[in-house]
Amino acid sequence: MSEVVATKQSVSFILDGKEVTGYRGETIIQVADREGVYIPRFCYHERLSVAANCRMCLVQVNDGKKTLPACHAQISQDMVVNTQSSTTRQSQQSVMEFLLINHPLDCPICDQGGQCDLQDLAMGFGKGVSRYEDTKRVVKDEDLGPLVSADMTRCIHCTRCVRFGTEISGIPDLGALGRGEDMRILSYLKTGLNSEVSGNVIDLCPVGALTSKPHRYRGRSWSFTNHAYYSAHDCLQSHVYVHTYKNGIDGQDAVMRVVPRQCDSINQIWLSDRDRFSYLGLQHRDRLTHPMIRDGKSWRVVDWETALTLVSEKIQSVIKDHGPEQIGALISPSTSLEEGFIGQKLLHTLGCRNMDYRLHQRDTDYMDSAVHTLPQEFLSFEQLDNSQCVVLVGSYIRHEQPIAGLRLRAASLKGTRVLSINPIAHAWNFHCEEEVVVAGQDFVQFLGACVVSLANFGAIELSDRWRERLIHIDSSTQSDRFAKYLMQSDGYLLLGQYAQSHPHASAIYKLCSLISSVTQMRLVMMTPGTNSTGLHAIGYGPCHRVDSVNMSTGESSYQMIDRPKQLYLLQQVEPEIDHYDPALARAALTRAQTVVAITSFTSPEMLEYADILLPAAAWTEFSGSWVNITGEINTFQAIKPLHGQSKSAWKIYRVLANLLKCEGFTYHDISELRADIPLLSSGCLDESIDGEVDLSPPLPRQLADQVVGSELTRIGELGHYQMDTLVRRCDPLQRPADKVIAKIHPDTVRRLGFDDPGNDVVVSLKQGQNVISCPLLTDKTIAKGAVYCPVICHGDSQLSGRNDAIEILFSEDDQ
Amino acid sequence: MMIDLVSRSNALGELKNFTFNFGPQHPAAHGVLRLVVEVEGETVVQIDPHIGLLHRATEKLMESKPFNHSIGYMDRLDYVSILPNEHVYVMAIEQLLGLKVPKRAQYIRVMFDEISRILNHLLVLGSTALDMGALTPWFYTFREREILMDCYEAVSGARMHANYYCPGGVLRDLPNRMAQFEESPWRFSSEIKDLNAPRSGSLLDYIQYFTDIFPARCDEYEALLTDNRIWKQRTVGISPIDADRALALGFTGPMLRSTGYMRDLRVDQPYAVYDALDFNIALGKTGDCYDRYLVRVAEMRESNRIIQQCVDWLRRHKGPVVSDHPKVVPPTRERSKMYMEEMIHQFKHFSEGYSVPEGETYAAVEHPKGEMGVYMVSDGANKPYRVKIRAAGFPHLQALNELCRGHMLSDVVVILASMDIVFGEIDR
Amino acid sequence: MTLFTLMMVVLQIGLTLGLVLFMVLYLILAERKIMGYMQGRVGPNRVGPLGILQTLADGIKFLHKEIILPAQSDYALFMIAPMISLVCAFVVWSVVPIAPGWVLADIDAGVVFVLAITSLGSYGILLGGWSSNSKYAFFGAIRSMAQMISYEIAMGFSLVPVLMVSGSMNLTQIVLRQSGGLLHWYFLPMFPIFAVFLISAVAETNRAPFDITEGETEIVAGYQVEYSGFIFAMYFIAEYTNMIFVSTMASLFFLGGWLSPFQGTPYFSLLFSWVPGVIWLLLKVLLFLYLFIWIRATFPRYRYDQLMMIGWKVCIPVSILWIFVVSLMILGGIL
Amino acid sequence: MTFIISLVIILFSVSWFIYAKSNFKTVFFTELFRGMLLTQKVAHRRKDTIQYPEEKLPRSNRFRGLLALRRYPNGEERCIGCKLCEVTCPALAITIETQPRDDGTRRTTRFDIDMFKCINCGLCEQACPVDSIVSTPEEHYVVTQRGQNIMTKDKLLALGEAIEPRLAHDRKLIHEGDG
Repeated sequence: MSEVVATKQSVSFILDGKEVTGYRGETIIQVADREGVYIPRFCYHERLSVAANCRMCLVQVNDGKKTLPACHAQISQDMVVNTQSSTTRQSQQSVMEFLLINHPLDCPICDQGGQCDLQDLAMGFGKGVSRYEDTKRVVKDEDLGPLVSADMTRCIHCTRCVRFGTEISGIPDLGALGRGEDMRILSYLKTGLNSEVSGNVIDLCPVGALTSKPHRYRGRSWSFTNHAYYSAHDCLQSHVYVHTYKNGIDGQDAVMRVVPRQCDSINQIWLSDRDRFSYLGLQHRDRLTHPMIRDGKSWRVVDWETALTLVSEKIQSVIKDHGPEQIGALISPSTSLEEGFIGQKLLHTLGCRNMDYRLHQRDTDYMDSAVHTLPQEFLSFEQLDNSQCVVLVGSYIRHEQPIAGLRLRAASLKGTRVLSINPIAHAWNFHCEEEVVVAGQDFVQFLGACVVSLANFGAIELSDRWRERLIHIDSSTQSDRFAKYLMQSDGYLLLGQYAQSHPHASAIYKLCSLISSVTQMRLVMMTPGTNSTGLHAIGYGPCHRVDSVNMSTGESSYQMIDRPKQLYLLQQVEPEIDHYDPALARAALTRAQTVVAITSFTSPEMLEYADILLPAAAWTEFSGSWVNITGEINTFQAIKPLHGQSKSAWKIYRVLANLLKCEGFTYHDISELRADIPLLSSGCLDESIDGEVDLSPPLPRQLADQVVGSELTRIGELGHYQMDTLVRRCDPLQRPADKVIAKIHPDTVRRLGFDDPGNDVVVSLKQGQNVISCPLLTDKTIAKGAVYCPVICHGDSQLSGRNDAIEILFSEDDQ
Repeated sequence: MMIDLVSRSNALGELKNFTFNFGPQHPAAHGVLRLVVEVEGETVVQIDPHIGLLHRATEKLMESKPFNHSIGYMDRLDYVSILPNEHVYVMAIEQLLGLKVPKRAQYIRVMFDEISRILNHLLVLGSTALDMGALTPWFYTFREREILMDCYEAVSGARMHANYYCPGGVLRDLPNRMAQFEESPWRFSSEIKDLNAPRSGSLLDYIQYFTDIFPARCDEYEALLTDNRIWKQRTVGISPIDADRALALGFTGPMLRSTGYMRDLRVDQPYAVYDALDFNIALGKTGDCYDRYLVRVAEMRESNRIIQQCVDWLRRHKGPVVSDHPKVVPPTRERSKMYMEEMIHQFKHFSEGYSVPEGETYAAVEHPKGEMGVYMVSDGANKPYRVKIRAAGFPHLQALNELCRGHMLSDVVVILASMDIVFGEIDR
Repeated sequence: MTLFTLMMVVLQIGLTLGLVLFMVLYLILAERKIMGYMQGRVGPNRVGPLGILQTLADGIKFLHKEIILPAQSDYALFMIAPMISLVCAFVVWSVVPIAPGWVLADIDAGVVFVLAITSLGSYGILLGGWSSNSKYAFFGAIRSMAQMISYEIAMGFSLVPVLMVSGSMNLTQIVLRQSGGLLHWYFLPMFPIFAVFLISAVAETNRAPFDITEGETEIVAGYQVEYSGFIFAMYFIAEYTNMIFVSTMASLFFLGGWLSPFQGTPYFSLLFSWVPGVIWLLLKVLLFLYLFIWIRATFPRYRYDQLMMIGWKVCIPVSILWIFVVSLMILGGIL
Repeated sequence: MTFIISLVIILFSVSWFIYAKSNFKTVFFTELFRGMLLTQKVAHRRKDTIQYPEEKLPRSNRFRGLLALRRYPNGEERCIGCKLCEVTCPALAITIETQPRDDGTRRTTRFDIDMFKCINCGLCEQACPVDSIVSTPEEHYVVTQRGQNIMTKDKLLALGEAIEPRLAHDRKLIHEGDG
């Protein structure tokens, strides 16, 4: 993020007696870093702007008496830079001495000890002997929230954290107040850190002023073992290092912390809080350690053999009594390729086609018609950086893929125009060129309007079928503006969580595909979970291509719940939250004869509906492969011993297959399994994404008719710290704000015929038979005609479909 | 003829030499040596030493730890003469760092090196006699070793594994007072007073006391052994070796000097302050066990003289005992609690250690057993890239077969004892 | 033989054995204490006052210890061997007079009996070493046999002049022939023989510096390496019994047995006339025992071949030579 | 006859005398007697035996025995869980787990020293920034059951409390350069 844009005019100069070449506009430290000459620094960071306020990087230039900050001084032809001269050394020592004057003698209790830049540079460049006798400054600490702990007495005012807030995350939580001795770093509004990437200041802080609060006082960097791994909470699969500690917690190997692993194509050096802190859930009390089976109302711990034998008996009896179509499998979109493959193979062998990982989607037709074909392109952050326009369709990218949000912000700062079509006017941390806030029932219409506008501008020649369907949709000024951007620029259409879980996702997808096919915009679905792309690529799902012509179809996740089955197989999911229609899912599961859950965690609800619980390896405990949104296949090894008696899910499937006497399940280790997966053995995704998406699917005759016959639709967002079983159990990430609160636009209230009810009103929300009551806030960011009510499991009462129609019932007193 | 031979061997069975294991648990194996001895009657035909039973991968361990953590491992190499082991290791680090060691520290080091030499030779003497069935010299030598171990303890806090030298000098200065015997129901108070008399002053006084009585104590060992006909019959002419062969086998120390070859690193390449001290080197003639014994006794008397000179010097000169290089030597406890720089250096010194400039070096000292060397390669990190230890005893043990062949089983014990084998350093 | 005489004999045997065992008990303690003193330490001093119950405690400990039978050893021989040693060590005492008439069996061929039984005792060691099925024990047994045979000869030869001079093989007679004071004892005219006898005695009892059969730093413990518990204690007791026995023999043969050294000296003989002969004998025995311990505390051990050399090349020639010298002395009437 | 015998004896004696004079030592075992004299002499000297346990060898106050954890005079444990001793321990004998205590200070929840691994090198004591872990003069400890080799935090603190006066005294002496 250097402010100085390097031009490509080369400049040569002498660095420590060696002639080196840089480009005009580069600073000394940039060239020195490239040449392998280390210049000490605190405030300088290659991804942040230059502040030059720590003065640690002073170097002697042209034998002058006065030394220059290497992070700020630009190179010039034939200058002589000396990083080793006595003058340089002296200034480094003096700066070091000043920096340490006010530093408390905290090393022994400071979590940064051992990985602290201040220590390292004091060792390498300081004098080693102190002369300062006076009192030291003490700064009162501030509560920065549950993730980052502040010990501001240790702060050396490098302002890296401040610059991160203003430049990278775009959420300036922290700032510097005061000057000189009185300068303090604090959060302006005493609100703590609220950004979804706030943990990065821990990495940036060169001293121990900002440290990880969950990790506080729990270990030393030197005693950890460093493992390369991938984070599991979004489709980016950020590269991370997982630090484990032998005998760390209660004598067991434990994950002590997660830090980013540099990867320029994905997360650069950043990491979202979700990825950084979700490891805390691994030790949660909900963790399942033993196989358990239901014994009437109570649960009994059994051994694996008993549990799996029981499962196989149940499956056989269901097949015998009701046929294999009475089995349904719901798995997490984060399931690895190996597990997905073997699970699918087992179900196919049993004759069952009901399997799905798209729990959050109701309308999956567009994907089912494209089996073995990825219905989208891959995202390339390099292209994103250079694209002219990005359209967010139903996506709150900041929460859904925080790192992608950072990259998008970086791109927008470089000139990319961002447009958004969302049911909520989100708090973007970048400039949003055009923002359309429409409720669910108008969502498809607006996209249709864009197509109409495009057609009006002549960018697209609509076929008769399309024309027929768009006949009642008119272009608006907004859709015209959108269409102009779409026509003129190249970039991405990003389909987010809302767009995918919209009841008419197929329509949205078709329209976007249409737009994408006639413009330079590439359509990318920001899939939920970690491995949706991969699971789709290996053909996991209800539709299975038997040969090039015939397709055998089962039921999708929504259908499986809609038409209850006798036996459900759950893997790492809690349908009472994860499913599109939680209430329906819960009812179906409760009614089912048998529910087998392969899971790492239990929940009270699961203990009610499940019959057999099989403990599965959680994140960091299993080996596997994932495909991320950029099309990379990330294969990884388990780095932590299994918790309790849990087993890798693929092994559970394999033993189950053996017990069911299925052929072809002789895998002894995961490498044999991998050899069986075409995607992994070829290591290439290209083949499977070949082929055209059929753009003429059955859509309703008139898109305008798709409006759900209700005045209100729900925006049933699944919170970004709720989106999988592990994150849900990371206590520090769960904030009070995640309580159920319904929000509504004040105009909507008025339109419903009520006065603005204020903020403290408790209302009843009703979807079909399901009613809940919760406080209602009025919020102008919510689209008119929509009620924001997030998906949270709260006891017995639960709402139904996430984005379906909803009724709002004010209690009698208020009317 | 052929047929005859075959039939004879059939009649008698195949004639084979008697083979048995000497060790690894054997009273005279000096640790965990296992010798596979092949004898004809009692005459040794072949000896095959099997080593490695005490292997602790010291060199590898050193490569996995910061420099200053490994000093304690050096103690455990030759655990009979501890401080010279440390000396050679810290010397290697100092050479790589180019660190200057204060004079007083060097005198202390030399003094304790020589104390270790006496400790070592006393043990060899006692154990050689013990191996030959003379029980008493063992107790006499241990009587004196006790005094020296007290010196070890007084200065470092441990009677054996001192961990006392550090790069840049020694950890602490010599103590000004010695621990005293306490009243006990077993002794009269006058007796306690007698016992405490030599301990009433500083450590230097106590060492002085030792050097005063030690020559007479040497006479006692010699009265028991040197002229004793049984001792002489057991040692004279046992495993003689000439200088050339000894050199070829890599002998050093008393093993080499007993052949009459003059080689002593204290004179040949003086380190520390040996060039400022006056002492003689004892040489033997035939290189047999008796000469080795005589050389060692003479060396002890010379060491005693060196210690006297060191005590003398140390009494007259005060000063720092450790270099003031802040990056290598940890700060004092008081300063590290008061000042930030020192705090950081204390923290980093004990957690990460210090980085030693890239380079390689070989340091060697005249260890009581011979030339003890450390070859150290640093790649600029805080851990050595490679440490190779030249243990003096290793080449000696290699020659065991050659030295023992033709002698009797009882001589094997004597030869082994006279070689002064310690498995800590051989197996490493 | 009446019942009374039988009982008396049994009583006498019991008394003798008891006395010997008592002496063994305290010889062991004395050895440890004296050696300790000579090595600048105090020896056992914790069990009982001044440690006087130490050996008893050790004995009880041995009784409690497990007897470990080595695999593939000859169990019967392994158990019998220490018994042979112990029985032989006790049986010889039957002919030993401790005062005129105080003897269990005053037989005329006492010396022959002694020589025969002590030779038999070495079978215990041989069998023990052989049956252990251990290489070290085997070495010990071989060494022991060679040593026993060599020194039996030297010892036998060294007794010949004594028999010549005394003209009897009855031990009581041999002592009585020496009566007449210190100068009449045989050690003076037969000093080299006396020395040879002492050396042989040390060697016969496997004491330092001739303890090559045990050679604990070479062959670990020789023939007894595999023995533990009370069968080990049997060897131990036998060894110390033998030690006392050879000391008694030396006193009887060369130092006039129970005779007072002041016999025939005016005044002194009167002065010490009240001292019973047993005390004199005891004093002489203790003298030898102390010498044994003292030597052990001072000298290294000889090598096997050196030991044989001393036996064959020094002791036997000297004793043969002195047979001639003594003959000459007898011829010359000096004796 | 008597004459001849006397002559033989005299001749024998003379030749013996001549031989013995030149080989005095060999013949009369003088060097052996010297040795025996020495051992006899030593037997009369004062003995070097220390009557343990009633008396003990003098222990230097630098002695590095069993490790202990100290407390401040006000009863607060000194250890702040900085883990410097753990990292500096060459034998990896120390295992520490830390957590914030309720008052927000950094404290250990587990402080185990495996006495089987400890090599008594004293580095932990040198490393400790708060004089918490110390080598005590306590050299006598026995382990009779599996697991007793682990000195837990409670045991270490108890030992420190038991001998705190001596520890404080020794530290004062060392501080004054007198120890």
